Amino acid sequence: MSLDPQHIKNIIEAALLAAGQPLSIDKLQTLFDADHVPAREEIRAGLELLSAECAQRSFELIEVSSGFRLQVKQDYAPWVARLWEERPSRYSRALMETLALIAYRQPITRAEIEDIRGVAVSSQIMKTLQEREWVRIVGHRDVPGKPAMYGTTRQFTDHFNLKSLDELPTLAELRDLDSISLELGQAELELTDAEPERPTGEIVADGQDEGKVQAASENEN
Amino acid sequence: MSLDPQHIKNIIEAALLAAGQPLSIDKLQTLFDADHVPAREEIRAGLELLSAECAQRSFELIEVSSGFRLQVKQDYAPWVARLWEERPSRYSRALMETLALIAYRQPITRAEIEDIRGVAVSSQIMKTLQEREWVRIVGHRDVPGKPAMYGTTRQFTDHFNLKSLDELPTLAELRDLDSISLELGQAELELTDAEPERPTGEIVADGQDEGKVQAASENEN
Amino acid sequence: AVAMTDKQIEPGQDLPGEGEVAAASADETTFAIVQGTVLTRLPRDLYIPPDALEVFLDTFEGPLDLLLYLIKRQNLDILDIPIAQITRQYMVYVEAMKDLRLELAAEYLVMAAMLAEIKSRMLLPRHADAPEEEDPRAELVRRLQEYERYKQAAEDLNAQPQLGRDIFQAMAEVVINRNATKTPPTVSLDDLLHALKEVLARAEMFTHHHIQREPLSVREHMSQILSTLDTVRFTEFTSLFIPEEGRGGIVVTLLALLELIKESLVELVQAEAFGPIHVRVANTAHDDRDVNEVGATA
Repeated sequence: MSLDPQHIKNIIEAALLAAGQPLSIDKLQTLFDADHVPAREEIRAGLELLSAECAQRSFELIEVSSGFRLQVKQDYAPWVARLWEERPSRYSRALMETLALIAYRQPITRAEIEDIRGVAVSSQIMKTLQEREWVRIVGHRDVPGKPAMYGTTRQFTDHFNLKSLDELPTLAELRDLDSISLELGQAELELTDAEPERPTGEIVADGQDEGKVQAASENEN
Repeated sequence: MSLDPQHIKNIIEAALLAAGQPLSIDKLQTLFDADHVPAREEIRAGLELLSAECAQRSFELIEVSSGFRLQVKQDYAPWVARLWEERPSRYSRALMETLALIAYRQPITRAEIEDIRGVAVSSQIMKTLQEREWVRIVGHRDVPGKPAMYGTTRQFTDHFNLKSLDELPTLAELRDLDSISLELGQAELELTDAEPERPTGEIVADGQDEGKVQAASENEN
Repeated sequence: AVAMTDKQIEPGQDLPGEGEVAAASADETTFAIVQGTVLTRLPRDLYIPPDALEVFLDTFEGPLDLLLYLIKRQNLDILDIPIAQITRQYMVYVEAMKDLRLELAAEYLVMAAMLAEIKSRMLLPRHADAPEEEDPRAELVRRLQEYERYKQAAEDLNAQPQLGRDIFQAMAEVVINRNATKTPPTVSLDDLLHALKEVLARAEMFTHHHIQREPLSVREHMSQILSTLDTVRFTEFTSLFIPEEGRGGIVVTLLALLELIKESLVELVQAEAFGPIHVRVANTAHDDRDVNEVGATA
């Protein structure tokens, strides 16, 4: 007695879906009762039926070296891929501080950022910010070496739903931040203008725990 | 702009097949482009479409506690089960009774389980249940010793094909002790419901030899 | 001899329960069916391989389970247990376990004591004027019922379709380039402000360091200036400033000079108003140094 082709097809489908790996025709045959094992041709016919039925669906039957498997159609990969998307991670502190300084002190050179932050700014951070299209080079400072000055972009303000940079909260609005620290910050900047090459080494050596910070965070992103 | 329902359905199907685990509506929504996220109703419509399409096939859409999943219909289990040499593990009565008590009486402490079952519950059983992630500690009872209280997890309901604990088979009714007393019908005895329930406190007192009980625990799992 | 393996009595099967045993005979002396042989009341003359008995007894989940078995086997109503009869049967099992030196769970003995107590209370004459008196079996009945419902619940649960046993998760392969699927993190305005606050707070901290270090670089410049100066010839004030050091350097040089003057190490000379300023090492300083040197060599 031979089995209904529809039934064979369904058993094959069920097995392929449950196995989650390719199954050979031989293996598929072993699933049937010993006295009702379909011939290889019957299995093939079942596979063809299955393949035809998949036309309108999101998966298809694929033959690979170790047998047959059901696979999500490539057309749906973009959506399916989001299942495994890494949780949008957070940006490192280093990147956020760099971004904040560019937003509030633009145009600003990398050396100036480094001077305020007290540690070197990795090229990776500058690259990430530019790739994200939040930051771009807006000019070059007229000092030896002509360092690039960075500023924020339209995409940056869009991201924060701001019409313009004017809508950024003002520094004065920051709590816990007294004017002295601001002035000191500016004084720093002015000094750095003149001695752009100085900062990193020396300052890092100063802040005992900055070394750690640098090691830990500068490589992120 | 809203997406074609067929298209939504196919994306859902592809994702469920690719995920290999239940997906919630929320999760399904995250698969779509940020500016084309279907509403929950649209996702639901897609799920219904998908479910209808499965009618003639070997798999079905089912909702369990952590979301929706596609699974091989039970009708095909006899064939599919042959894929694996090993038969799925059977669980001992001791384990199943312990699990049933946790499912129906959660939150429940181990001592309370032992009290109802009349025997000690082995640590191995509690360990197995927790390793399978069917059971977890949900708190501690505010009595001396602060014993852990156990409850079931989503993995538990998922495993047993349940959408929620409400779908557990109903417990047999306890015939109430008043009626028992009446049925016992000793004419000369005017039985009343003096202390019909003899609540838990007393039962605990009953098992004076908790220690011994503990020692003679079962080794099954 | 009756051989018996785990297969015949498998935990989780309903073996010693309602099914076959009860069907085989409602006779209370039926003890078990081992490979089709009806064993009767643990008679001492009938040899039962201890292994078989052990397996059999092991299938009970405790005294409540054993009692339920005894009750069901005889189609007795759980609500109207003939205590004397059940107690007698129960004790047969307990004695058997003892005889076979099976590890007898303490719960079995506790139950034996409870049964004996109920039995004796049942024998006591009841007082019609003691309406508060409860049926001595009530507690046992309650516990049996309670256990039975969860025993049943466990069986029902086990009968539920189970993943990997009755139902199988449907899966399909998916081929995707996982690298291409990274979404960048989002940043809120708060994050940005927080970062700014942090960095400025730290900049302030560094500034303190600068202030502390300033005297050092002033000292350094003081040394430099002193080494440039001559005790005899005047050096032009402006030539002491090195433009390459930038504004910061100029400030430090100036501070160094002021400090040198304050300490009377150098002297400044200006011939006329707005004329060039000249600097030379102060004589006194020179003298002091000589004295010191003399003192040192003496």
